Amino acid sequence: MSLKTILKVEDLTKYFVVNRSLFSAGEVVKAVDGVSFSLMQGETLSLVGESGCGKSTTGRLVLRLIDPTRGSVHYQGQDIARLPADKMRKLRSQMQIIFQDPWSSLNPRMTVKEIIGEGLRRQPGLSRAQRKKMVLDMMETVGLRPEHYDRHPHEFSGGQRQRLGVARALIMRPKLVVADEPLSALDVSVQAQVVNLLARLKRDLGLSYLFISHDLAIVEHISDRIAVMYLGKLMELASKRQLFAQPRHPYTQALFSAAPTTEVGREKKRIILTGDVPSPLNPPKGCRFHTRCPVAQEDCRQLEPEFKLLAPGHWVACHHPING
Amino acid sequence: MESLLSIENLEVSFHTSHGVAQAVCGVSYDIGRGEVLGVVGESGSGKSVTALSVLRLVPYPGRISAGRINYEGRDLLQIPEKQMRKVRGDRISMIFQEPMISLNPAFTIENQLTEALHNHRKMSQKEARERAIEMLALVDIPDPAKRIKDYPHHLSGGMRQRVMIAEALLLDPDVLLADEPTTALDVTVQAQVLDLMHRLNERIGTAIMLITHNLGVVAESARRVVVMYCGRVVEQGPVKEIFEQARHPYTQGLLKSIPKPGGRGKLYEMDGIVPSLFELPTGCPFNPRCPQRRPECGKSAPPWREVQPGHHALCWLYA
Amino acid sequence: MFWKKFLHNPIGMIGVIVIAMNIFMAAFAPVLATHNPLAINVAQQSEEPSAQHWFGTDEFGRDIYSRVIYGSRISLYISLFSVLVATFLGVAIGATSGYYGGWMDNIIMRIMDAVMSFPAILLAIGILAVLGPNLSNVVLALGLVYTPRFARIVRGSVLSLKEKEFVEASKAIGNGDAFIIFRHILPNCTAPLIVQATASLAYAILAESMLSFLGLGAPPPAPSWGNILSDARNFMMDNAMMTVFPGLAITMAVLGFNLVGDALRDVLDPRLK
Amino acid sequence: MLKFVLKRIIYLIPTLVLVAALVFLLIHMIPGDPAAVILGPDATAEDVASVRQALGLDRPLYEQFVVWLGNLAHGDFGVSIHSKRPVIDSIGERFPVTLCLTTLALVFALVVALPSGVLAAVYHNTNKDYLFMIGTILGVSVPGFWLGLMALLVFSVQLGWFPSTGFVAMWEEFWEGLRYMILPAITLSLFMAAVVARMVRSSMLEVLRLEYVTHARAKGLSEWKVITKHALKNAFAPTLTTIGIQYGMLLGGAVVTETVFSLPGLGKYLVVSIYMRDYPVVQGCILFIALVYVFINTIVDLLYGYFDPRVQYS
Repeated sequence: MSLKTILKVEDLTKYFVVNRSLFSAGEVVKAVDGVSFSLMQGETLSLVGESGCGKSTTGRLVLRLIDPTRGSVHYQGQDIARLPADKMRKLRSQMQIIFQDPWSSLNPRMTVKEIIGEGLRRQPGLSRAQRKKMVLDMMETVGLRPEHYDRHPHEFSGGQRQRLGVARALIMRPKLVVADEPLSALDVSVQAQVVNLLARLKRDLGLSYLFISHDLAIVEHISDRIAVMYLGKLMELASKRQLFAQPRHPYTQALFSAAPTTEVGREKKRIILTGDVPSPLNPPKGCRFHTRCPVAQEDCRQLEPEFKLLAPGHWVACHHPING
Repeated sequence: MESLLSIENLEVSFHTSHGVAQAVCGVSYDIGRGEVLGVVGESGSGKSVTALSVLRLVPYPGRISAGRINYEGRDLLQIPEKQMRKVRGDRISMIFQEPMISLNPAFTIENQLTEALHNHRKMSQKEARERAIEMLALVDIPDPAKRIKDYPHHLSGGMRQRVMIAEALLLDPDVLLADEPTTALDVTVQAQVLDLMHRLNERIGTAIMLITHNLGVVAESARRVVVMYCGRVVEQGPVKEIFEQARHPYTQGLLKSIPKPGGRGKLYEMDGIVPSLFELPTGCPFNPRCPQRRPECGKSAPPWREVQPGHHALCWLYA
Repeated sequence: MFWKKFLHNPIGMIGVIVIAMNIFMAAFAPVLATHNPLAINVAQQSEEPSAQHWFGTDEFGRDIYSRVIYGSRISLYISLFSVLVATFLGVAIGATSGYYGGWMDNIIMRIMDAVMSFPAILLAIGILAVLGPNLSNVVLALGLVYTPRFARIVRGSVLSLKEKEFVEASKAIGNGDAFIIFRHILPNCTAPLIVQATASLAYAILAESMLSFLGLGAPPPAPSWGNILSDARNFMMDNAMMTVFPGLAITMAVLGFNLVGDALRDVLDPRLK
Repeated sequence: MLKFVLKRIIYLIPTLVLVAALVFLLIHMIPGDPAAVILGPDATAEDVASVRQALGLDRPLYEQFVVWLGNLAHGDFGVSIHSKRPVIDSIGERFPVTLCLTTLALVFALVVALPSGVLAAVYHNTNKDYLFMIGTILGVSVPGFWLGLMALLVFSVQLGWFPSTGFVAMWEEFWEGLRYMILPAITLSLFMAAVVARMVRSSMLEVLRLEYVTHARAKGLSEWKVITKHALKNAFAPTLTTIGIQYGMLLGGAVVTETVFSLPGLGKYLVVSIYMRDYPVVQGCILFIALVYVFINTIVDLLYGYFDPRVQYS
């Protein structure tokens, strides 16, 4: 793995205004609030967290499908958060996205050839025959058969549709792929097929993944490094090995302990958090996790912890990291 | 263990404009008093339809075409509707996957909880309210006397699932059918709810039929496991044996295809996809995907055999 | 897929036949009519139906059968063109408003709400009272009155479609707004649009007959169904049969579109079946 | 709840201003000089000039609008050219007739539509349901005013059950007045009854397949209780919106129905005023009916909050 940074995200922030009307200024949802990380070439960085933590929004900000409120996204040294629209459009082919829902992510009125070939439309100097060959090649790469070429999305199963989504993204020859929960809508017996496909394509095409998921077993399998998010903020970021061997943030620890495993009978120390995830409309003051944290102290309620380096490559945002 | 509820040769079919879908095909299993039974399967395996059949609530156009459901010496499929209503919510209750949509948005929590009580017991509104508050406290809802006045949309997903559990257990039922009770919840909330269900199982002694597609949830919660595929029970046995020495190739494949802690590299891939219920393969429904397929698998239905004491599989390998 | 389903829907097929009959009637009116619909015949005033005058005659001795046949032309013309006007304006307004959002969307939708704050027929009456009754004004009035319904539907679909992941994917590929609107968004709005258009055709036929009954539609002596009924009302005591046939004609014309509309809804939006 | 009500009422203001603006602009769409149109071809130049001044037509448009809006706020709808009486007085005399007509029609429509829609949903995909669908599709296809003419012919002229001429107000002699209203109200109500019944059926069907209905059954509730309590309240919310919209159809349809049955209501007054080019009256009637409609829909929105408590907080 080369150590070239392909993506560097700094202080990335997105506030949404909701319920705005003629008579009220609305309320602010702090979906993503000052997130910083970087992604190396050929690396898989996973973003994990529970619903509403802002991981999907982060993925869309990275691709600038939505504009950030604050912060920068440096893609190969260039800040795309502030790039003019026309220049951004030229860059788009290099960064692609794979979506969660294999139903709403494909236009039901288009055929396979149109869906996969849509991105080639903007590439100059391609003949019809060349384009067709590229589409067929890509179909083969993701495991679709040539006879699927003229079919509509509704003729496919969830797993095949997800392959279609992968083909649509990869025909652009991207360097960076954001995979937004690409497995969570699939049956267990089909998930493995897509996991293997993503892993093989990464190896063959030299991709870098930002892999967004809530399924810790799959994250552990696929990632190089893992970032844990909670209510719009990063709680912990470390290599997979470090994180699973020794989580330092109480939230990471609770999250990992809560995930059920298929090992029967192993007595495991489960940390049951109290309460639900607070609303990002009104996140707690101080450390955002303090309302549910089993080791929270007075300073946690007042002061927001900094996201700092605890050990080489191991970042944590906590006043009282575990066994430090 | 004493059998409390037993399902025998249940068949449920859905008659649609596309044809007839055999959603449940000869399913038999039972649940013991106070037991936690895990029922696992992917979408279309018939696990939810089986649970709905127990309460005779299979939605249109589904029909229970054969089978028996034995409970307290009666066949629930034969008793009059009026008596069936006395069973529902009182002796056997059910909770559903989506806590967001399984509570009626138009009524308060109090209304919905006390309604269940009034329906089965003669009691004053005050008594019913007190019982409801007591139950809400039991499922760890903070400040239950106040929360009871809320509408469902005031509560978070985890809270609503607790309300559902509270309601289901109001009348100390013998069996709780829990259909994917944690699937819509976040991992940390799922852990809370599962933990709660365990405590209640131990405390009240209600047997729980835990229906889920999540193998991890079953491994950590159930004592016995039923594995379903395409409307059939393909394997059944003690949880430890199922997860450590699965006998049916489907169960084996399913377990191999989920990532293991510390594992890396290629995951085991099962061939193909879950077939449509309208076009099930002949013989064993798993045979086109089965790595150990034999000639007889595509021809006739496999036998149900005991492979170890208390551990059965539906497969030609053990004929 | 769609056609197969639609052709297997008996209700829809009955509707299609009824509409086809109506169109046939309008197209071949000169052949089907037995008399000149405007020809006055003082000798045969207010006659009962007979072999010569199948539906009888009115107070001017005009042949009601021929007038009813010709009436289908006016009814079809007005309903078709007013719905076209409404669809065109509605799609343009709804798509821009929904896709771009913001203050412009706010203002446009407020105006649409205001237009919908009038009972439809009343606003049409108002517009015609001002502009004066003639065919193109009726088209304009009904078109304007029905525009907000289309705008709302298109805007609603656009709002939900633009959140769809396939739109994001197209954006991620680098496609521009115009391409996304025409390739991804509008094609997926067609189902609700078609259903609304069919329903509006039925409404428009009813509205046209009401307007001309009030004397605000095609000016007399044009043989519109509403005009025939308006004449009939004044001579009801003499010739009751005069009222029966134009009403049946309106009912059939409306019924055709309503049946097709129902069938389309079943096929395109199975949720409501 | 109070906050919700207040919010709805504040929301009303821009709608009312826009509605007024539309009516104002409408009248100013008259091709040519409104004063000349009003007076007809025989008017002298001085007459035209004096009418122009009387109507304020010589001032800039926005100024006219502000003045007119100010007058409206004081209940001044202008003066009839024909009778020289304040428009609002004439409206006041005639509106009760229209209100009686539409209210009766509303009652008829709901009495028919609500139970039949619920039953059709309960008997979904049976012959009863098919019969219901045929009936309602006829209901939305038959022109109500034609049915009115036919009813007049059969029941008043031929059978003599109901009066065919004259008018007695219901608030003067209730039972006699009712005889004048029954045919118009029933024929007016049919369209609405059909639309609302179909809406009830489809929202019931939608609700009946939701998980909380299954949940209600799983509690052991009787089917009657499941339908009347759990399904109906939720299904009624979207129906309510339809009822509000359809009340507009009643108000619009009343214009034609009143003409057919010669009822001295607002609709007939409007039509007659159009024939006489009495534009202040036309303007006043249209505006007044629109205001009634907006008012009804605001009430509907408020009721919606009762049937679906979620909207109160969104």
